[in-house]
Amino acid sequence: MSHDSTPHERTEALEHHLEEHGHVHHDDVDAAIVAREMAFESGDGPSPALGAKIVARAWTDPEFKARLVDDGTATLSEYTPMTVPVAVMENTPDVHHMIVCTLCSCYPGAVLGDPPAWYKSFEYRSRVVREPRAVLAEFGMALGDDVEVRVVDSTSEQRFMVLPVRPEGTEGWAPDELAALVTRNSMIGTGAPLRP
Amino acid sequence: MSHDSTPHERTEALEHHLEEHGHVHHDDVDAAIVAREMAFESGDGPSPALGAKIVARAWTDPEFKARLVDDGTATLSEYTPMTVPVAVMENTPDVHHMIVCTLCSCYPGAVLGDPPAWYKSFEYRSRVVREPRAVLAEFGMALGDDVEVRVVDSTSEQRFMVLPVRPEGTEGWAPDELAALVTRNSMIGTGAPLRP
Amino acid sequence: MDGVHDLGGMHGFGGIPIEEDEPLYHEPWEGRAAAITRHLMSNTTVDRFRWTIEHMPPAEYLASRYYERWLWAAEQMATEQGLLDGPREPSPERNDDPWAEPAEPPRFAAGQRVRVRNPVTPGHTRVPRYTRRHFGTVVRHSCTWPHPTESAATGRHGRPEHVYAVSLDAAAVFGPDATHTLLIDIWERDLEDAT
Amino acid sequence: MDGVHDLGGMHGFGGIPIEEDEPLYHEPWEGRAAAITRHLMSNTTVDRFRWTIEHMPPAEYLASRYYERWLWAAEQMATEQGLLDGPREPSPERNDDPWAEPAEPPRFAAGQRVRVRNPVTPGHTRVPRYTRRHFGTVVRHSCTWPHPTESAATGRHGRPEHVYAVSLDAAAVFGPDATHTLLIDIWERDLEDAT
Repeated sequence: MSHDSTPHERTEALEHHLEEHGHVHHDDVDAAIVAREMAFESGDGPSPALGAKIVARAWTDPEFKARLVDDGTATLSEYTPMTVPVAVMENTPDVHHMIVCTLCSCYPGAVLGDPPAWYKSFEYRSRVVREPRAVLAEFGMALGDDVEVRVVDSTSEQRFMVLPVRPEGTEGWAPDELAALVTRNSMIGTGAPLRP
Repeated sequence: MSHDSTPHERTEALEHHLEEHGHVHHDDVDAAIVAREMAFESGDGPSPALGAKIVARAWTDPEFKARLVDDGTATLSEYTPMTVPVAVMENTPDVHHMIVCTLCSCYPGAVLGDPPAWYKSFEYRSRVVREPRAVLAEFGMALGDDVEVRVVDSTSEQRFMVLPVRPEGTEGWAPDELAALVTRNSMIGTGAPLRP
Repeated sequence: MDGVHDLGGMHGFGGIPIEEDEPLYHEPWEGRAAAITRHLMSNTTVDRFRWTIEHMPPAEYLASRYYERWLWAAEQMATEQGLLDGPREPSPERNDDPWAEPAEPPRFAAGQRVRVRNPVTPGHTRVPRYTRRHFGTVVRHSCTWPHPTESAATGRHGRPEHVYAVSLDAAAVFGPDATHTLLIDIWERDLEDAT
Repeated sequence: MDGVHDLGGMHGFGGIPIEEDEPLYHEPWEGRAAAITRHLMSNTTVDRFRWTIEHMPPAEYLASRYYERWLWAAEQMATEQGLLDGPREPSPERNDDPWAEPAEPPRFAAGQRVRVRNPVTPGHTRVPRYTRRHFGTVVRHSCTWPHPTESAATGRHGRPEHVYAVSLDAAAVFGPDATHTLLIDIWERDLEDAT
């Protein structure tokens, strides 16, 4: 696979060679892609919607929230298979977590599905550990000076997910109404949940 | 100057714009290039030959060598105008210096003229401070384990030049015969002077 | 491996490229390259996959789109696993379980002052340069997992080791303007006591 | 500025590209770009020229040939100095002499144990990342010269400061296999006493 051909051509060549020797099969590749996209769109499998459902339950079920924060891997495995450890970082009015992987793109994919492009970008990976508030501003978010910002770098195999603060004015809301307020960014730390 | 044009086209465009407003003149640019190449080829001005002449004198004139090592800038200014400080690092059978500029390409140009491409390469700049002996091997040079290698990184405005060890078997040689043994690499630290 | 992939704290990169409702894959080949890469990863470890990407020529890495890095590594791994020459020889059953129990109890405890070591290696390391040699405090025991340097070198998980969540003052790392806290996961062997 | 130009100790680069009897310039445009750049530098400082190069987009920097970096900076400086719009306004006489006497006597002495500080800044710094926060010994007073961060920011030399030759054990920086010594020049403000 020479490098002057396009990524499309290189992928085709690679798939062809692998298929020729029976290592992969065209249909399996198709199926894998469709499964991943279906899970993402439907919200059953790994997707922001699954994450939102879990956050909403944590907001309304203190016992579940305690287990979630104490042992994310075990608690999350009730919803989705855990191939690597996952920790849930609880935000409070005084502490705001932001997740990054400066070395590559580690992300809580088992829960949230594939990461957004910006999460994998050199801009985010290089700047958030050094100037988190400047990065937050680019996401249109500002925190009070009294809020402690904790930037979590996914340097081991463990992935991280943020449990955002429940928005005010949502007393008595049902979980699925609450889930609608939970944005993907709020589970990474680059945004707050929507306000009612 | 858009970046999809070649460096040649961009240089032409830049020169044209500058000339148009009287900031540079075609002939001055030509003259500057010729002067630099002449100095380099002839060995009068900044060039490896000038460096070799200075090394040869140091090998044969202890008083000069002492001044050279003690205050390179003042002593070298007898040969060539000093626009920045220059220090001369004396090699001995026990201590071998290697010069680099990991941040850009600082080099004792007032004495040796423009640096070789390898000196400015990312390969040399990244590796010599970490694995000098491996780099030396690629230049075909091996040092005894008992020799202390000192890698000098030109991190201030001061430039550095190596005073290599005088080859054995050159007793009684005249300076210009000695100068013929002094290679450019031996004045940077990536080679030894030629043997008689 | 201290390569250009180790981006934490680097200057020179611009605004965050935020895309509204972006697709999972921006072009069809991305999905296919990702699926193929995941298949190839099953014959080795994710650590070796990452280490392979780290060997991308620096300029190529920094000019690449995300899945171009996966594609580059997939080509390397397919070659390395001999899958481009002929049918696969049956590889022995894997028994390198990353969830197994570590051999030793944890050496460090929550609240302990520790220091991040400086594991310079051409091999794979998960200790980013910006954290090296800094003092921190163990926040808690994070998890246990095989050490990445071995997993990358051998393509198999070694015996799991303890991993600790360590907090660093960002001011010590990035200067007085940095008022936040950094939380990093560090394997036991990459930490030393600093009480 | 901690950019990709700060290459000391980085992995990922291959064999040294040694050329036998190479020409001064590999293509005519290189000589012209160099001459033009030297002319533009006379209106500012070499520090600002270097800092300008450091702003090259990282992938472009690492894919560039040497004089392409000069060309990139020359374009920036010509624009910045307003030389592309019209004739030059007479700029005031320069009196920023880098050879002037520093204001203070040296603070550090040969043999003194010192520590390299960690001057993280988007501005121009000459303290390579691999040296940061390491302990060393002052070998001698190197020279006096204006500090590069100001010279780059203002385009004029500030008042000269003392610069010291400091030796570091490479083993502390790059691990036990490194048995050599590193000699670096560090401005007084970028050093702290560590006796």
